[in-house]
Amino acid sequence: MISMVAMVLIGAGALFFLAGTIGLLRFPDLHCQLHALTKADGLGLTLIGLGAALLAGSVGDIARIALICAFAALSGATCGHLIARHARRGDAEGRDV
Amino acid sequence: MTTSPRPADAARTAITTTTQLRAIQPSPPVGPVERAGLRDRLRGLILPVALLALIWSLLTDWRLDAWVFGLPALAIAAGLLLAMPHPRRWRLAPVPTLLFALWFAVQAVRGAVDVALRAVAPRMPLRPGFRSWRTALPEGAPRIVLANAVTLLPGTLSAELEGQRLVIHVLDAGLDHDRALGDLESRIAAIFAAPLPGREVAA
Amino acid sequence: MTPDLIYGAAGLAVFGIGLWGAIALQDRMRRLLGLKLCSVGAGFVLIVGAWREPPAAPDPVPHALVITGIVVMLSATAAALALIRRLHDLEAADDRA
Amino acid sequence: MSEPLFLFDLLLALAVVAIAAAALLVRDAFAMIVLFVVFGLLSALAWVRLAAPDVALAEAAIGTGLTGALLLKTLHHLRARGMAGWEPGAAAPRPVPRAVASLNAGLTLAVVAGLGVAILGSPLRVTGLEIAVAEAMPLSGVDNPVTAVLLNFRAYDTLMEVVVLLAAIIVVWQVERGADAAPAPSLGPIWQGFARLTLPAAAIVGVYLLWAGAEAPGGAFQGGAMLAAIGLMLLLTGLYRPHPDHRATARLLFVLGTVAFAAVALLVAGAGRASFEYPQGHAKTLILLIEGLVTISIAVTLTALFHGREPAALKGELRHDP
Repeated sequence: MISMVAMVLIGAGALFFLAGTIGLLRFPDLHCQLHALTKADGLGLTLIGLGAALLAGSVGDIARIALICAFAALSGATCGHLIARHARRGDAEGRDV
Repeated sequence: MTTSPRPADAARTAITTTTQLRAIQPSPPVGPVERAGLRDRLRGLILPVALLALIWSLLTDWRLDAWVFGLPALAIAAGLLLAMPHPRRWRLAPVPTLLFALWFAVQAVRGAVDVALRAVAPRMPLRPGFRSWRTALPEGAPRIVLANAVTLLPGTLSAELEGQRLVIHVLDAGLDHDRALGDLESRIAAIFAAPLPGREVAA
Repeated sequence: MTPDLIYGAAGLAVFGIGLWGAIALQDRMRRLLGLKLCSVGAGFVLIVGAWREPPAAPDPVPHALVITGIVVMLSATAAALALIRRLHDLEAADDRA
Repeated sequence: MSEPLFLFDLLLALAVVAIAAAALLVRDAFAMIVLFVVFGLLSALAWVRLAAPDVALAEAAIGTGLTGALLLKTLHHLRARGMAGWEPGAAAPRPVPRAVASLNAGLTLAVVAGLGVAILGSPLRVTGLEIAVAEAMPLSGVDNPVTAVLLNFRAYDTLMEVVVLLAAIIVVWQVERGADAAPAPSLGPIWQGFARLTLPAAAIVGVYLLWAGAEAPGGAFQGGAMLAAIGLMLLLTGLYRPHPDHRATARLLFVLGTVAFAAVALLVAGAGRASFEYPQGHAKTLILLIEGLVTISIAVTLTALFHGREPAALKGELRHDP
């Protein structure tokens, strides 16, 4: 039963990764692509992490998975911000010249 | 910055440099720690170091012999914390924090579903644009939490945080984001027990 | 087709691509990247050689050799990149003179 | 087709080969580096599949992460000084005579064909040294066979590896001298909040990787690479600025690992044993001591390799630049 739930979670996570990748390929500009990457892939990783935590054997493993998910979400948001900031500043400079 | 200052691009280079200078100004100065502040800073280390010690124990399955390496690791981490410019310390209100975490989890799922549906929809409903938001939150951790939370909310992505001004990229410029942003802001203010004076929306 | 055959062939192909890049390309950084690809390809072959059918544990000695190789390759890359930067600075100085 | 992961293996292997080719052929140098990083991460994934997690960690952290950072730094250096051929959309390189190009291709094909015959001709999946390693494991002092090989059975290799790293930093410091005047980029308040949370945790994880190497995947090189990543962040954000006065300390830290390693070997040899035949019961202590000091050296050396220039005062020193 638990492994069934875990499989469903991991499958849903993979679907979000797929949707994020489709967004990366289809969206017209860099900022929209960042939306797809930060949000969809972040949730995808969290779902896969939840599924893996259900299958994990020990508290230590679950803690490790939780740490990975937390830091991945944090760095996803931060990297998204930094890339968007850099791209926006580059655009602004291009317009000024 | 990977711009390429060819001779022809001298003007562009000059602009890059001024942007950098302007950007460097507001960052807090990194200097020697004053004696009076040192005790306060050391006290500020207690909670982070305790948290890191907990992480170390979890990683090593509470084994005691691991502390031979755990203590140097904590020393490095504490040194890094001391070396970084220190922000103001905030006291978190427990109940609003918990409420925010639950609300935020739901919003993050909604945001991911929203962008996933937009990505796979045949017509791809996008009306991207930038908006500016003047935040009433105090400087430091509350604003950083705001900017990072905005990125995971449905349809919004923080693109710049400069003083009070938060520039947001939105997927659908036709939607009313002001209400969602105001809601988010008051929730974050509750976490940090920060007073929120009357806010206004910038153009 | 077992994993060792598949990845062995992939490693050989990566090695070949890297070797071709190192001798046929003109750009210095690309040549260096070709050598790096050679080292990864060799790593593939060694790791495939160490692999055993799942219940059995792999041979750790090639693994240790590949780790050593990765660190040595990084050292060589760092030195080569320093030389590339220096060469370029000297060429730029010549052009100005 | 009996393998359940057959399709996964096939797709991953094809992706690795295709991205390797694309990285060499793509026009834009920045895209080249990005593709190289993707290539390295996919290779690491394949190595996890082949039951080599230690190697995959080392490849991801050192072979891909730090190498990618070095490549990006060099690209930034070249572009900042306007090197022709490095601008996006630059002219194609000079054409090569067809005879030379075909000679190159033929030579490569011949070498690869020879290697292929050699590999296919050698028996696959025969027993190698794993039996010998498994028998000696109880004596090694650690429970991870890869660490046992690296720091006990074949410790000579590892000592020489640390020396190679030392040689690399000597070369880089000799080739490039002078203070780095480039201003640190300003990354804004979001970045500072991120660094406050992440860098201390990265220190904990780096040391954990070192400690875990005794019984699980990890070790001095993986942990050292993680700590070096913190050093890179400190350099990039200007939180740490190299100064000529720091050179003595830096040199001391560069040689610390090598000296400790060699000293243990000499002391053990002085007690009438072979150089790396650690005394019974002290193997684990000695290995962890060596690993700890080697990790410090690796972290500092890798950070210095990224920084590149020796932080030297330019006055009174020989400079070839006009």
